[in-house]
Amino acid sequence: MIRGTVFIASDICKGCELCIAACPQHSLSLSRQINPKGYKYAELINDECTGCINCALVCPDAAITVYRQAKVKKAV
Amino acid sequence: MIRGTVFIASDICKGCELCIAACPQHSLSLSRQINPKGYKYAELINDECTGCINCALVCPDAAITVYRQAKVKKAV
Amino acid sequence: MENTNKKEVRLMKGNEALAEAAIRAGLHAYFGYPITPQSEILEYFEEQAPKRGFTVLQAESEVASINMIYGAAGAGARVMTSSSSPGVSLMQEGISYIATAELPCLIVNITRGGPGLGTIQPSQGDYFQSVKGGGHGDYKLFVLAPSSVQEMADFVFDAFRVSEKYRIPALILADGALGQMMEKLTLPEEGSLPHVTPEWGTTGKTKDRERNIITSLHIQPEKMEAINHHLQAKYKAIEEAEVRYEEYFMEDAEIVFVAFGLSARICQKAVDIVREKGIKAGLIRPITLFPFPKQIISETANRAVGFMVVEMNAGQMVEDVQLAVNGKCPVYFKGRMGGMIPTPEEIAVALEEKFIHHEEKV
Amino acid sequence: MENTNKKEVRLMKGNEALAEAAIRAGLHAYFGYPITPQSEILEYFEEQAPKRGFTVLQAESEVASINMIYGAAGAGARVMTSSSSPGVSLMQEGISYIATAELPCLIVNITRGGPGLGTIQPSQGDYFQSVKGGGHGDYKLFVLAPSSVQEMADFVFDAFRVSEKYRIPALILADGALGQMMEKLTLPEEGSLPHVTPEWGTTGKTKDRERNIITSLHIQPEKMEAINHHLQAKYKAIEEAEVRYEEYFMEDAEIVFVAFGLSARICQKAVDIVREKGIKAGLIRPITLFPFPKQIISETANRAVGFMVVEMNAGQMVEDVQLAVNGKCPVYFKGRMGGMIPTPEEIAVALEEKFIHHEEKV
Amino acid sequence: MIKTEEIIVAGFGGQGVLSLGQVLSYSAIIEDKETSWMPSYGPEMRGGTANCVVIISDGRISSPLVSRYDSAIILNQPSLDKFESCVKPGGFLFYEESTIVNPPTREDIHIFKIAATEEANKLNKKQVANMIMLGAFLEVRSIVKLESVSKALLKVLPERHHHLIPLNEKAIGIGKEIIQKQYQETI
Amino acid sequence: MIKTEEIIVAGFGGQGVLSLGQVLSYSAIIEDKETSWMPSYGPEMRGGTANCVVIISDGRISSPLVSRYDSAIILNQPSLDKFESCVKPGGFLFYEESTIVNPPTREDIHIFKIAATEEANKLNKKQVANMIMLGAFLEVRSIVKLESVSKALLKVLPERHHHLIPLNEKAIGIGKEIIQKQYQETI
Amino acid sequence: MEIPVLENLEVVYKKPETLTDTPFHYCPGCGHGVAHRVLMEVIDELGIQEETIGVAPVGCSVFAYHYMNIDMQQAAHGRASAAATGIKRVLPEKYVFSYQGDGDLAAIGTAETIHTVNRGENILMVFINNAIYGMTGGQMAPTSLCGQVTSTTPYGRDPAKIGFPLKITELIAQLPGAYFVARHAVHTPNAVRKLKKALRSAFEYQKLNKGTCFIEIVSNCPSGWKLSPLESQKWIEENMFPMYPLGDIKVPGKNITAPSTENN
Amino acid sequence: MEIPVLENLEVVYKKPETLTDTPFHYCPGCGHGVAHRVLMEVIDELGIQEETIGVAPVGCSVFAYHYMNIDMQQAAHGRASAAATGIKRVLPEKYVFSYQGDGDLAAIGTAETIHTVNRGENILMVFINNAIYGMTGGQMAPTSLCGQVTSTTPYGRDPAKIGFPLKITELIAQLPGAYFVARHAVHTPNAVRKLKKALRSAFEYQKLNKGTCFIEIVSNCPSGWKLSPLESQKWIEENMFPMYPLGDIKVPGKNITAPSTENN
Ligand SMILES: Cc1ncc(C[n+]2csc(CCOP(=O)(O)OP(=O)(O)O)c2C)c(N)n1
Ligand SMILES: Cc1ncc(C[n+]2csc(CCOP(=O)(O)OP(=O)(O)O)c2C)c(N)n1
Ligand code: SF4
Ligand code: SF4
Ligand code: SF4
Ligand code: SF4
Ligand code: SF4
Ligand code: SF4
Ligand SMILES: [Mg+2]
Ligand SMILES: [Mg+2]
Repeated sequence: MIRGTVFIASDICKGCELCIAACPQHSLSLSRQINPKGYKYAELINDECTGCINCALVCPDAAITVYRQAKVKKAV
Repeated sequence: MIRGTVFIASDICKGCELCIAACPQHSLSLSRQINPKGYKYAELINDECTGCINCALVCPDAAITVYRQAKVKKAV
Repeated sequence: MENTNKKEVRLMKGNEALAEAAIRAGLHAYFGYPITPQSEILEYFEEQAPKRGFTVLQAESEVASINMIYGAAGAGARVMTSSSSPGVSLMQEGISYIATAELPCLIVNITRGGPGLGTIQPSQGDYFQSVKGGGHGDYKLFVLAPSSVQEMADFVFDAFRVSEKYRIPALILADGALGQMMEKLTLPEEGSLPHVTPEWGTTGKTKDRERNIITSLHIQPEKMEAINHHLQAKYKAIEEAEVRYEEYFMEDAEIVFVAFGLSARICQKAVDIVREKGIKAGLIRPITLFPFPKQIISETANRAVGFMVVEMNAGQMVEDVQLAVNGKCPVYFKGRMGGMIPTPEEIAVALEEKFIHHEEKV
Repeated sequence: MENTNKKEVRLMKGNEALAEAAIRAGLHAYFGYPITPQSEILEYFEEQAPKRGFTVLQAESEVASINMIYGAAGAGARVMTSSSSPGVSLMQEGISYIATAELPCLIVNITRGGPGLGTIQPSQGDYFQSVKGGGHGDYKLFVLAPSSVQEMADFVFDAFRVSEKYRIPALILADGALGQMMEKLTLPEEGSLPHVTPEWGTTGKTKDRERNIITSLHIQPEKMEAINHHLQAKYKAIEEAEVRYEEYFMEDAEIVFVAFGLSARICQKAVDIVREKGIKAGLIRPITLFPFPKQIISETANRAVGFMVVEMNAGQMVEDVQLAVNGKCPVYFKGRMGGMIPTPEEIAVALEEKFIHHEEKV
Repeated sequence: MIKTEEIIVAGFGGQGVLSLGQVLSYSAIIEDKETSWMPSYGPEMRGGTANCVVIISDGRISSPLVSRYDSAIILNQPSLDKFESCVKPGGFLFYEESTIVNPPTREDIHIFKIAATEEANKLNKKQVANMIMLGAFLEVRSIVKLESVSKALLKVLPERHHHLIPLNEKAIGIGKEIIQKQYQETI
Repeated sequence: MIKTEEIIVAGFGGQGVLSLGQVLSYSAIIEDKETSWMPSYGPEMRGGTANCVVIISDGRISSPLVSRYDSAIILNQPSLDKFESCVKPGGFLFYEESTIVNPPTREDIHIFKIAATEEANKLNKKQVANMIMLGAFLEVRSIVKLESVSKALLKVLPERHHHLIPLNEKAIGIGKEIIQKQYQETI
Repeated sequence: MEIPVLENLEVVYKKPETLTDTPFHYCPGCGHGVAHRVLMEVIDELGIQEETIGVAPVGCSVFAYHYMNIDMQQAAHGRASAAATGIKRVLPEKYVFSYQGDGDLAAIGTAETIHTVNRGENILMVFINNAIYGMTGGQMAPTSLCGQVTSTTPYGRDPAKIGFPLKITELIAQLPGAYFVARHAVHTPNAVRKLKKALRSAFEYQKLNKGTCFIEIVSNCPSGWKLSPLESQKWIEENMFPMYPLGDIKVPGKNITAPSTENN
Repeated sequence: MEIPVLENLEVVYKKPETLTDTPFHYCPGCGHGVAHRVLMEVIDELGIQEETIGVAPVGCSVFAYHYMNIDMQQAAHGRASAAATGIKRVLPEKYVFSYQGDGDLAAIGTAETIHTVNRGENILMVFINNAIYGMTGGQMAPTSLCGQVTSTTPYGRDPAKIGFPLKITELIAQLPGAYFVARHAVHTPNAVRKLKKALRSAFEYQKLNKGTCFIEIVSNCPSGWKLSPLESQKWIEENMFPMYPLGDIKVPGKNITAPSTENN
């Protein structure tokens, strides 16, 4: 399985939950805490992320960066 | 044949000739003289008019009144 | 807030008070387009219309609204529109038409900070547009400047009354603060402003009269000049009969504030402040911007030390004050722009600077 | 008349002279909508564009034209539009935006008799709209009033020069007679007005600079007030540096006509007429309406017996004259409206009535 | 004193009254005079009345619109009705004969009747009636030289009509002759 | 002298700051006082800051907008940052505890910390946090009577929410209690 | 002219009562005159002179109110349908129509046109398409044909620069608010007869409160086209009709505009 | 939040360079943000930041220029396409796009919209249809659905009073000037992918000078609709899509608008 992860800018996030709904891995959830703008923000909650970028595509605040594990190159 | 005739208000007529073109009986023509507005005007030139009202329908200046011979009623 | 009891004291937004008053004044139809800070007017009407039996239509633009008003007013109905600065700019052609066709109606401008798209904060930057004529040609509107929520309601009645009496479009010019703020008010009584369908309205040409025509076109300049003379005569009559203003501490005032709308309220406080320091200040508040209270200002100029005009703009009404004062004493100006509201304190300071410390004349 | 030789004396309509001058001034684009009495401007451009290499587009309305101008001027091009009174009223929102976004451009108003649809005859009824601001908020245009076909051409260059120097929209205000009449003129030389694409234009954000933004929106009132202060400072600079006027028989004049545009020419003749009767009359002709030649009028007021303002309207510039005179001597007004042009004789009579037979002051 | 001639040319649209005026104005320019040409149209869309006021002067022209004229060149009845009274006493009125039912009646001005349409029809080009009127006018009021008029025609007529210049010049000549003949007759 | 209280109520949109102000204003009307309520919104579309200035006075109110306040009722950090300095010396500042990370620091004003959100959550109705703040404020600044506030609630709340009035009144009571407790503690 | 001596003559055609005696100011052969007359004939025949309010545009027909003996308003350029909306909304029982040219209705007034129809205002909109701005001296209109020479397209309308002729009638017919949409002409007696029938239907439909009736009249502008009236009629047939074919475009009952995208 | 420790991580998605770091002022969950971002992604990928000029409307996206790191203009309400026309006509080699809401583009700006497309201006028009006036506080837009409650239709939009939702996209697709017309959405990852492809094509087409590209984005306005962002997505699917189905409406090569009346 492809492994990935996301970075969510918690100060930018407005807690709309759209990423949460879009994540096929159910890897996202809202924080308990609020950010300086008064919003709960999205957080990664498990290791199932595949780096599919779905969450980032629907994020209205461009708050998500997605990383994927590079295919390890065979040593020459 | 139905007999008809027309009255053309020569002071109103602008000599556009549209009635002339519309008359199936070729009964209309432009005058030689001009009216106070400086236009030659349409005139009835023969007795062939059937009172078909074509000329009146296309006259842009509502200058034409059309008459038709009433069917003579039988004396009772 | 759907209770329409008479004489009840209410807390209402200026915009809503104005709309409610218009319904009580027997409005037949409202046409308008949303814009901050006055969208509540349209919204209030939309909410009330089915219950109160008048017509309201959200137009596709301000250009459409003002021309719908033209049509409806021309048909003899009591009608109004409202907008805010940029939207009112779009109405200028239509307003010029309405003024020339002599159609009574009410236009409300709840102004915001300009120019351009500007801000949505309150401003008085549309004075010139309202009284000099933002549209083309020589025409006037009957312009009322309320300065409280109570007046936002009351002046609707005055506006319709004068508008219909003289066949002149009326304009209520109020800054966004007056539209947005809530104050207590007693609503005017419903139905106290009778309306008769005017005999000139295009309601269908009955056999007993000639056809009615609403137009502002008179291709013969002689005719158009006659129309203009007629309009000017009417404006003169209005200048003679319909001027309104308010005075505050004017009995012994030496230094005179002139301000309208919200600025006038702030100046009132400034008068209090400087009076405490022993400065004999007073306030003349023009209520009608056209007709402008020239005479009282001119007369006051005979005895005053000077004037201080306060506006939430770069200096517009100050010209009308100067015209009335006509050099008899100095006229200074203090303004804030772009949606900023002056404080009584800064006005008091400005006055002292000019009249006590004598800084240069604007 | 397609010959574009330099320095050749030609007989041209004012509208065509203006259009030809604009091409010679290096116009990049024209956007406009037909309206009498100025449609020849658009028509001339359409005819010349393919041969002379500039852009011309017939817009779907005046609202569209002024906003096309906004876009094109914002992109750094030298652009213009033209219309007549009702069409210019429709542009008021756009003009307020352009003024606030500080876009140089030229707007031409070949006025007709208003208000409303009015007539197509010449008038000066749009003075207030032009100089006080028909749109919302505090803004100014650089307003030039030509009074001959020669000036219809020449002033295009001045308009672009000042407009680009200060980033202020320029307006040429001329009545329909100036647009329609033919006079002899010498056309300005092609290419004598260099144009540099401004660094603020939205031409594409290159790597070496920040992005350029054209806007008139500043939602924070503090910011919007700062914008306003900046605009006002600019207007003041223009008032100091760009005032233009013309004098006629002013050396010893006791009675002073003030008139602009066509009216000024008629007043010139009136000066001749009354001078023959021994009346020491003269004429001050404001060429720039904003900035208004206050100072010369104010100074003249120190020694003059009085002023007589002549306009083809109900009295608009007269207010600016009164403001400049500030009570130092009487200011009278003589106007014709709705497309009527006064004759030199009637003006002479009016002057005698006021100053020789002393009838009441307006 | 500055010499100024204020002329009104009036008739139906399409009779060439505006271009008659333009030829006059351009001729003045060629002679380095000051000139203005101001058109005016009736409320009709087309075919209604049209006129232009032409001023030719040695000095600066103040108002391009005047209400009294030194000369009037009239090509139809409504224009005659409107402008006859506007000719200055001692002034000149030229009218096209065939279009006028009620001729002018003033006695304090010089009146000339020209059969321009008729003569133009003889030339098979009724459009040049206006030039016949111009010729007649210039014969009486020689405010510009004929050679200037020829040069002016080059400017006023679009290039594609330049082949018609000789015909126009001929028409002007006819107009002049009509007047000459009238003078001779009155002698 | 005329007694006037100038109050700012500020927080995020949605926290009920505007209706808190309206209840205050309406209460004043019920007591026949003069009042004005002036809202202001931040540039954000929603969820941004919002505030209202409420003035209650025995006399005519001149400017409905002032820049110094007798009291401030603050429901979020940005508003605290903005308005702390605007409280008049000797004035009163009430702030909602859970939303404030950096508490106020001024020493020349009276400061009250209220755990309104927490208490509202206990009522299972976080929307009434604003009424808890109101209760706290009124306990300190009793410019209007509680019974007026109850009547005001009837006016301000739309009819469909009238069943919530007891809850709102309860919340006001809780706010008052919080202050009473703080006083007791400080005693 | 004398009436030839015929016995038992009865009038079979005379100008409608509801047309005033003021002669039209239109150019010789201009279709506006016919359109005016037919409109008034219909009002006469329906007997609704007292109940009808018309709105004149800015365009050659700006003076329509001089000729139509009914209550009328003259609206700002492009805004006739907005003014008509204002009238109809306060006088819903009356018949209201607007009368506009192609510049008025399809250029500056496009927004008002689209939204009036989209609202389904219960009015009749009469649209005179003569492919030119007549009043201002023959400038290009949105409906001017490709290649058509006008005073603002001296080299012919170039669609690459200014787009193709705008078929606004087909466009508004798509709107659910449009109840009856048809294109007619006035160049032949038969065309006039058909137009009259359509106008009559339109007024009758107005009673039903079902939406906007919109009738385009393909007309001529001999002056703007620089053709004689007769030539202009030929030009209509040869050039206008291929672009603007006559006939019903939307008739009640047959709704061409489903609220889906079926037009794709 | 920390990035979980994974080896050999490479960025597979990050916000585009051409988006500034200024946080959006939009409400939580508002589609404007996605639309902005995708637009800038396309500009990044095509490498045309230096050659692109955008025009922001009046509406919630009035501040688009705060976020898009390109030269931009803010146009008057409804006039973005007129301003874009002005820009494109003087800078024909540059890429120009306008970005407008439904009030801006389909109410006050209707005339400019129709005529910009009819001229076939070589620009991209991006049209955000959220069936409401977001910025001014949730009033009815021309595209609001029947029965939709807004602050100016407190009893639901009543087509009998104010007409049916205006499908302006289908309308302008009829115009020959429209080269590429499509309707997309931003509510799911796949929708966003498709939108991005369409925007990319639109910019590519702009080089061909073939006419206007017009992309409607069906979006949401949680605040105006008084729904949570998630509810608003559901509302889009259940209520918006039946009226505004997604997909290509006009694609190059397949001209749906013949110069005849084939749409009847
Ligand atoms: C605001 C405004 N812009 C422009 C005009 C000038 N104008 C008058 S009529 C007209 C167009 C007329 O064309 P159309 O609507 O096709 O009517 P037609 O004359 O062809 O019947 C224009 C542009 C005006 N009067 N007002
Ligand atoms: C001339 C003018 N009229 C009205 C307004 C007020 N106004 C601002 S945005 C807007 C509508 C916004 O709706 P939309 O275009 O759908 O954009 P959204 O906010 O939904 O994205 C209105 C009416 C204005 N600024 N200018
Ligand atoms: S990248 Fe895909 S799997 Fe990972 S959090 Fe985002 S949506 Fe879920
Ligand atoms: S989509 Fe973006 S803004 Fe919304 S919750 Fe997820 S990260 Fe936050
Ligand atoms: S009525 Fe018929 S036949 Fe008689 S003149 Fe007219 S068209 Fe000819
Ligand atoms: S159609 Fe009418 S106007 Fe034309 S020539 Fe015949 S009668 Fe005269
Ligand atoms: S200009 Fe054209 S439309 Fe106007 S009246 Fe003349 S022919 Fe008719
Ligand atoms: S009001 Fe609506 S459109 Fe505007 S930002 Fe908020 S959610 Fe988006
Ligand atoms: Mg037309
Ligand atoms: Mg929207």
